[in-house]
Amino acid sequence: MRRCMGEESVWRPVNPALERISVVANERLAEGVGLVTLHAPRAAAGVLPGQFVHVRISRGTDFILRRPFSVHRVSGERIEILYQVLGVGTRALAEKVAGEEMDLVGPLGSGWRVCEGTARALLVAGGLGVAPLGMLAEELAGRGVAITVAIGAPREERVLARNLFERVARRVEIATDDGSCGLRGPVTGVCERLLSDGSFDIVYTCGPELMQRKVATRAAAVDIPCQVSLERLMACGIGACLSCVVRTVDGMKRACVDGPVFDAQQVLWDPTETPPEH
Amino acid sequence: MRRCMGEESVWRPVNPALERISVVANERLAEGVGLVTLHAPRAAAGVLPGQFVHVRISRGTDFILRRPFSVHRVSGERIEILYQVLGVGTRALAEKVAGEEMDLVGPLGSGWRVCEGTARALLVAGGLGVAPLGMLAEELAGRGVAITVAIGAPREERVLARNLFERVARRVEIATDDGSCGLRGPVTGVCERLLSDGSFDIVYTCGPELMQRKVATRAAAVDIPCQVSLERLMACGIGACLSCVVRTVDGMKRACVDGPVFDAQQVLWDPTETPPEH
Amino acid sequence: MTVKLGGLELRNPVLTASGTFASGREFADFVELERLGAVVTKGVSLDPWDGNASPRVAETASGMLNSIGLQNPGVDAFCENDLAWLADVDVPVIVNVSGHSVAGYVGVIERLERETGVAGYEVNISCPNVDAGGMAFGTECSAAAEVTRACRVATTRLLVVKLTPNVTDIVQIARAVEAEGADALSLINTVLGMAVDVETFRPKLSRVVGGISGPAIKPIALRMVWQVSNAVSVPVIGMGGIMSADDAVEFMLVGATAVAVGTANFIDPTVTMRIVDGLAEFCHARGIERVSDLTGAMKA
Amino acid sequence: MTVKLGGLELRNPVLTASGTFASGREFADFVELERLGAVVTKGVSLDPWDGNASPRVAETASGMLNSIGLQNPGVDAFCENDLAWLADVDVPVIVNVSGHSVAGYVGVIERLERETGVAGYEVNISCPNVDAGGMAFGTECSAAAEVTRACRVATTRLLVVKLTPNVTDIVQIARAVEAEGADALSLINTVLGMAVDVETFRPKLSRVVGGISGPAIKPIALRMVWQVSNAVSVPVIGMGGIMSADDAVEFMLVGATAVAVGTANFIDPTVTMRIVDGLAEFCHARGIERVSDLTGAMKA
Ligand SMILES: Cc1cc2nc3c(=O)[nH]c(=O)nc-3n(C[C@H](O)[C@H](O)[C@H](O)COP(=O)(O)OP(=O)(O)OC[C@H]3O[C@@H](n4cnc5c(N)ncnc54)[C@H](O)[C@@H]3O)c2cc1C
Ligand SMILES: Cc1cc2nc3c(=O)[nH]c(=O)nc-3n(C[C@H](O)[C@H](O)[C@H](O)COP(=O)(O)OP(=O)(O)OC[C@H]3O[C@@H](n4cnc5c(N)ncnc54)[C@H](O)[C@@H]3O)c2cc1C
Ligand SMILES: Cc1cc2nc3c(=O)[nH]c(=O)nc-3n(C[C@H](O)[C@H](O)[C@H](O)COP(=O)(O)O)c2cc1C
Ligand SMILES: Cc1cc2nc3c(=O)[nH]c(=O)nc-3n(C[C@H](O)[C@H](O)[C@H](O)COP(=O)(O)O)c2cc1C
Ligand code: FES
Ligand code: FES
Repeated sequence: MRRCMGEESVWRPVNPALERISVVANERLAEGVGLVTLHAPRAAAGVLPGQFVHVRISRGTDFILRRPFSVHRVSGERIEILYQVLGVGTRALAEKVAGEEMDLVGPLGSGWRVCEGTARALLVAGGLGVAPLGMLAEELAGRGVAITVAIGAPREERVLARNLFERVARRVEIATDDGSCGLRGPVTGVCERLLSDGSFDIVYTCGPELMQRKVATRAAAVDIPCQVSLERLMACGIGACLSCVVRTVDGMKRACVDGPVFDAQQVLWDPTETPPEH
Repeated sequence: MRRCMGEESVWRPVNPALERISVVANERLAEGVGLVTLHAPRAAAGVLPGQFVHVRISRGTDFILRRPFSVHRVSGERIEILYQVLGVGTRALAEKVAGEEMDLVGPLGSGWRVCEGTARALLVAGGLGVAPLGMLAEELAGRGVAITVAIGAPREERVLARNLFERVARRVEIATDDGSCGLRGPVTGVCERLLSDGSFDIVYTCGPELMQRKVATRAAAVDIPCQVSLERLMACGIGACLSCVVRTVDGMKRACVDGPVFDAQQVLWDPTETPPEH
Repeated sequence: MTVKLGGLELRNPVLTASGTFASGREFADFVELERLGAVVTKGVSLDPWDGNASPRVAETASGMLNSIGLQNPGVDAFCENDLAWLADVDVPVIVNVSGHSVAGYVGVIERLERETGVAGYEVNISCPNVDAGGMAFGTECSAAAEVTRACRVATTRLLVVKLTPNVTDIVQIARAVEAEGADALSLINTVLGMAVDVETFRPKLSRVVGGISGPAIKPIALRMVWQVSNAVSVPVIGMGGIMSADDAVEFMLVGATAVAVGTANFIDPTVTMRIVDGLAEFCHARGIERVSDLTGAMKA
Repeated sequence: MTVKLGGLELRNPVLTASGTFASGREFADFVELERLGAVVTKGVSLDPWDGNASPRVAETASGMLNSIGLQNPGVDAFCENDLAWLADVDVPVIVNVSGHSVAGYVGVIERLERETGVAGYEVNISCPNVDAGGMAFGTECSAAAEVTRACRVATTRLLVVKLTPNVTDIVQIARAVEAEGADALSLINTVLGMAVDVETFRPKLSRVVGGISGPAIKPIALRMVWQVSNAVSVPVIGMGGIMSADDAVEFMLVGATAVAVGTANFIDPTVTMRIVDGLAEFCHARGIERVSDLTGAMKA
């Protein structure tokens, strides 16, 4: 393994706070997928790529916990969240209209680490995994890093944030399960080819855990550092409840404060998941 | 006691149903008091004066029970509800905007009984007690009954539905606690004077229970039948849960199906309340 | 959609929870009673009971408290009014039985044995005020066993015993009741709770404490149905906070043979019909042939 | 706003509930720790515990389930990291103590007796897996008494014992614990529950059952605080679903001397400050001079 392990990231996080926010716009992108733009000046000013915000969607007691969402993009005093409707919380989020108020706790978590000298980065996203990679791509491009992006999705309609990536990346490759856009097949295949073709300083990946694990395995095989972003059920989001633990070579870590971004080699993948074929 | 006891009312109720409704308008009338207009064609077509609807204000589980509200007025396919903000449910109701959907169970309850031959009626309302009397006044006026109305309120701002009553009643008397409108003092004083001055076939009253009890006592003293409308905490609203019981000379009755309107003499008033001075 | 409770075959596993559905008449405008698995009636005692003073209900987060106190007109009036009305409805009737003493329970059953149109009994051994040393019958194995034994002698009809969740170990009680010949177990009854009005400093219920029902108690109910159905071989009727077909499925997955819907009837009087339809759809969408295949199908 | 817990005078009655506030450090961005009545730390055991497999939490109606399993780095690491950090904060620290055995509890206390900066202990006798015959210490009077006795011998500092609600009669346990010299009682710990995912047929917690916390359990907690505070003479720390100052008032009215805020910290990390301020306002608006006048002030 070469660069950027254990080294300091070029970015420094700010302290989190409780912030009142309001909905600026809430747009349906595809069946069950939306993009909500929030007026959240404090978070917008301080959030780093890969960090998340913990949003209180409902003020009632019908569901009481906050919901964690990566910040997909920042523009001015606004943050954008790309979300998938899964259950009661995201359904309620999808129903929010402009003007409605909520609050968030954030910015939270470690975010992606970028080291001095990074010149070529590969971003691999599966499904909603594009969410935390959007801001990363923009920030990396701003620093002059050459970016290649591989996006996987079930079908064309679900290829998200394509415009954003095409704007800032040198190359965008797409894979869909049904072949309706780009290559047919899993994005891990594309990733493998890119890794063997090109040379990268770092791989950043987010998506289903099994996919991330496969990407990490491929990166390790060609000796390139890889950062993954892990999702866990989170109650507090600030390190207090221990609901979000991740087994690592350094012991139990909390996804909300020690992650969600981890160096792939640190992670002891869940033994109950099927291991990736090599 | 003379007329209209035990006799059949001129009105016949329809069966209740679960009905989807939507908010047409929601207007603030005074501090903590509002009037919401609902599109509820089935209830509007069938509801009788004094009946109520059981509204599911929230679909979440933050508060789960329906809230009972008298139908204040009907116009076309719409019903109007006059409400006072007291707790979580009425606060949520006050926040509803045009277009929002809810559902109701209704029309429910017995409603005011009006007998053939009723010519002169006295309506006595305390505070929000005007709510179930609005529709009654309009319907009685439509039948050519001469109506006198006495309204009590804490202060002028809280004298509700005055226009409605002035439109249909022969005479409207007002009493406020602070004298900012009409007479200073309780509406029961006005009621007593009206009962001794004029002659009525029936007294209909709604308001705080102690006030209704006093009105009933005054009516009994001059031997005029009196109907009261009692409020109870209601879970089901349809007679199944026994949460809304009222002690009567005929045993335990359910306010939701046997009432909310009762002949005053039937009611065994709550012994823990201070009895009215005579 | 059929399920078996002891010797009784039910059209489907959706029952009404006692005390939340009266005897069905009040729901006739909202529910096709014939489409229910069974109607479980409100609690009936030998003599009329007045119930408790008002207020008898209070709302809590995702639930409600009640202290109705088993108000009922007594078993004779019940036969005259409720059973007579139900005679014209093609649905199994399970009568919920209350008592202040063992003799009280047995007396109700003996009176009802003279009536047709009763498919079985649900013996409520979780009323808070009975004469067994101030303790409810349902919180002590020996008392629970005694009531069950006496009721079992009194009838060959379906005998369901309804358990209280307010115990350290519901499995012990369940086993004791099963050993005395109960054909099925119902659980859970309400959870003891209270609430206070911070404006008036008064308890929200006139009797101070009452029983919590509704979605708030669902996780407790599921846990107990799971524990009990793993420990006994008689069928379990699961209840506590069921609001939807998904909730009913949850109860069946942890081991319930049938479910009962309580507080939800107050919120949506048509809810039992939605659950009957929803269960069928749930199974259909997943290729599950018999709804009874859901019972105990949780992958632990 | 001061209240007394045994020999300890607290600035105000608002504490943090163990396991929901870590040792306070994670809340430093949101809370002025010095404005709390006390910090009650997460549970600490003699040796490091790994806790349970994921998923460890699930949401339920007005509440949540957790099966964290008392993951902690052991008492030595706790002293080095947490206590050292807390040494600079002017707030009483009550350490929540876990154990698999009586010796385990005592061992933690003995180790902590060597440290300054510990105002007292909250002994958690309601962890579901201990070696007392598979039963939690908190569900049997004799076991509860035994742990209390041993801990009492080990310290003269404030000794609080934390009770479980999963019992038939919490008053018995409370009395047994009081008799062995506990200075105060904390209640309630979480209520045992479970939840199932109807899509996957799997339990939502990897350990199947877990503890329910949050507003859903408030009526249960209030009832138990009321029962216990009427039966013992030591002060009671009330908890279970407190989300607001009004909720805290409710607990004090039924008899709590102090309150602890748990799950609400996850929903609003600043909630304890809102409650401290809200309690003061509540009393001020009603001309109540001392917040302690609220304790037991319910008009029954
Ligand atoms: C750090 C972090 C960042 C995230 N960023 C995004 C994002 O940018 N966009 C997005 O759409 N989603 C994101 N998620 C996932 C998102 O938080 C969950 O989808 C959401 O909380 C589900 O809430 P719900 O009420 O709709 O679903 P629920 O009804 O709570 O659950 C529905 C299903 O989703 C699963 N689920 C619930 N919460 C999570 C969770 N935190 N992580 C994984 N699975 C979960 C449940 O196990 C269940 O199977 C992120 C999660 C984490 C931890
Ligand atoms: C048949 C009937 C007709 C009614 N008509 C009207 C109406 O037209 N307009 C109107 O504003 N209100 C009416 N009410 C009262 C109304 O239902 C309650 O004010 C409302 O349910 C309170 O809900 P909440 O969530 O705001 O208050 P909660 O938070 O539930 O309670 C706040 C306070 O109000 C009291 N309260 C709650 N429900 C009732 C109730 N059903 N009856 C009396 N007190 C209650 C509580 O005890 C508490 O003190 C009627 C009640 C009944 C029974
Ligand atoms: C208002 C009310 C009255 C009840 N009456 C009885 C009763 O008479 N007999 C009985 O066994 N259970 C009674 N119960 C308990 C219910 O049958 C059921 O066990 C409990 O409410 C849990 O189910 P739920 O959450 O679906 O309501 C009553 C419950 C409520 C809410
Ligand atoms: C995530 C979590 C972890 C907990 N850990 C502990 C613990 O370590 N020791 C303990 O005594 N109680 C623990 N509890 C119980 C709480 O301290 C409290 O008694 C309970 O959650 C009820 O309060 P609440 O509803 O305000 O959360 C924990 C609760 C939660 C939700
Ligand atoms: S979500 Fe609470 S520790 Fe991570
Ligand atoms: S509200 Fe249920 S019987 Fe009246």
